[in-house]
Amino acid sequence: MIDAPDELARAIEAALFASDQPMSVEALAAHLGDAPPASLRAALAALADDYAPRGIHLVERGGRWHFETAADLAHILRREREHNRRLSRAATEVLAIVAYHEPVSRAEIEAIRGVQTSPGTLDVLMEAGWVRPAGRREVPGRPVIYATTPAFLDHFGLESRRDLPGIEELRATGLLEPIDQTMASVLGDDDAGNPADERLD
Amino acid sequence: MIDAPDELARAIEAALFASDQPMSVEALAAHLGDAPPASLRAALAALADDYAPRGIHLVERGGRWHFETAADLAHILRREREHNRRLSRAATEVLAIVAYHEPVSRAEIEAIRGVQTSPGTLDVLMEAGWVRPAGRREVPGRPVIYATTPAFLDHFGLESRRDLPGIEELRATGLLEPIDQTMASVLGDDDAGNPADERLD
Amino acid sequence: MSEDTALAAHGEDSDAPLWPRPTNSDDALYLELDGWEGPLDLLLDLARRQRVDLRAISILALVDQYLDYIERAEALRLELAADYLVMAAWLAYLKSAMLLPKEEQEDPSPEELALRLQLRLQRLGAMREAAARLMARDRLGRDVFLRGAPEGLRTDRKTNWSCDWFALVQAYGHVRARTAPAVHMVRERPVMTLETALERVSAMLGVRVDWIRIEEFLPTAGDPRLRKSALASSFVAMLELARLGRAEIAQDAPFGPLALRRAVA
Repeated sequence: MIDAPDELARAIEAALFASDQPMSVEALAAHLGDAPPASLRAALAALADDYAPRGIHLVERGGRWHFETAADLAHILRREREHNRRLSRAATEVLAIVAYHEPVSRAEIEAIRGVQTSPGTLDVLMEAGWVRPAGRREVPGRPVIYATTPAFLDHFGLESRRDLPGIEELRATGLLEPIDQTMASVLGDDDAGNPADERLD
Repeated sequence: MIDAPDELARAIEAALFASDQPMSVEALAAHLGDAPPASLRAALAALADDYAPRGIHLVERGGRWHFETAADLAHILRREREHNRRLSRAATEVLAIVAYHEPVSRAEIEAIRGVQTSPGTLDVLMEAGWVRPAGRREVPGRPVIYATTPAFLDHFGLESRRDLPGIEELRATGLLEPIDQTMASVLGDDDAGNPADERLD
Repeated sequence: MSEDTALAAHGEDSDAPLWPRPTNSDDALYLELDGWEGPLDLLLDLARRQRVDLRAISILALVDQYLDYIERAEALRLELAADYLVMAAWLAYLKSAMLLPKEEQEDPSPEELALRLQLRLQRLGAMREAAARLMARDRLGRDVFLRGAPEGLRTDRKTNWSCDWFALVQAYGHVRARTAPAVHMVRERPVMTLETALERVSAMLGVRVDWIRIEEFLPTAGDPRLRKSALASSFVAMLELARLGRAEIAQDAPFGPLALRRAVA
């Protein structure tokens, strides 16, 4: 049996259940008559624990909360129609690069992949709502740079970009930095510019 | 804390949550790989009990099950956000005319004001709860006539409409002088002050 | 080689497993020529075949494998995109530099170039792995689901109108003041019209033939304001009579006295 949940928890439950989009703590506070955010956060954490063993989970994605079905029940819920649209290999790779390196320009994506990116690839990711233009890099040519969206975190079940699989390890090994920077730290000098890079990028 | 719900209950929870419409026991059974309806019914009843104290209830309507917001939290779905606004000058004039001349039709209000009244003005006064339609005038076109409400008297601290100052009193306070003359007397003689001010303070 | 030309059969349309590459058969390798996403992708795959950590691969062996691959592809008359050949040329240069005695090596050293290539492969490999792990996560709309029919939250704005007693009464005062019928009154003032002046001046001209000063036409008694008006209208009457040729006007000096007499025919 469930202990009688307190009124704030009940109100949060009802609001998040009814909302047709994830809600930030601030949005919840405003909707629930300016409840203090600190007590909201505590109640949210307690509710998430409450639901952890259930078929529905309360999760936080990019600072916004929503209910979703438990992942281990995918087999009874999986819907074919949702499954139809699959990403190309190029698109998944570009998405990973944007997510792990953001913000990143098209040229930087291409430098990592060693191949030109067809114009449609970024479009597909933007159409899916996972990638957005995030301004321009202040270098010659002012290239557009790209970053991931809250919908990306939602879709892949990430609380924040820190939850990207293996990102800490990649950062620690310098693999998320430009080659020259990694080279400099490996070689212990700043010898930049290399025919290999120029040729391949 | 919640007892670890059994797998059938978890599956029911997730299926009903994700479904875009209420589900009958038969539909649920089919969806959950032909679970025996008897055990489904038992699990549904147990789940409904589980949720009874929460902000969300599991309910059966016409043989089909779904989650819904607890009845006592229905107000959360439609929240009113209040904000304060001062009545516009035009609306104040219309309100004053209704108060002094009630019941009056829109045409009569316009005749008294000497300017056209935008259709929204009376709506604002009715939204504020100060003016109400009070039948129709038995003249050609049968126009709606308007009158003030008890809430109007409350808001302005009046026992009755007779508490409003009469025309002679208004004249005595200078409120019936053409505006430019009143202004001139205010601007021209600071020491004397405005007779209207004196009377009203 | 652009990804557009990659064959759908080679993992282009599935996310799990993303890269179903055969690992042993050389024949299979050749058949997959169009499956590579550029030369770096091919190099990475060849490196993976060394079955060691990417940090421990033999660059020299990798270069040989790549060059061998390109050679055999050419022998089979498979069309190779230019960037594969560019990479082959650069790798051939790298290999020859690595085989040179140390003192003859140029700057940057072949070791540095090899390290750089290795880092690039590691970087691409890391992203490839990350993509696979990302795609394998429990994904919204595929593995986990949001509520099917949320009621939706609505926020209605409610306005609390306010107005005070004084504003109300003042507004009524303004309405009444604004719409009270306005009566404009001009104070009565003694005037002599132009017609009267014409009559008076003509009459006096008919009586006398000598010069008459303008003051003599004016009424002697009464309101001084009437005198002012009479002066103005008599002057205009004089001008009118002069214009009609019935009178002559004389003035000796600017601002001097004005005189009038009947015109002599």
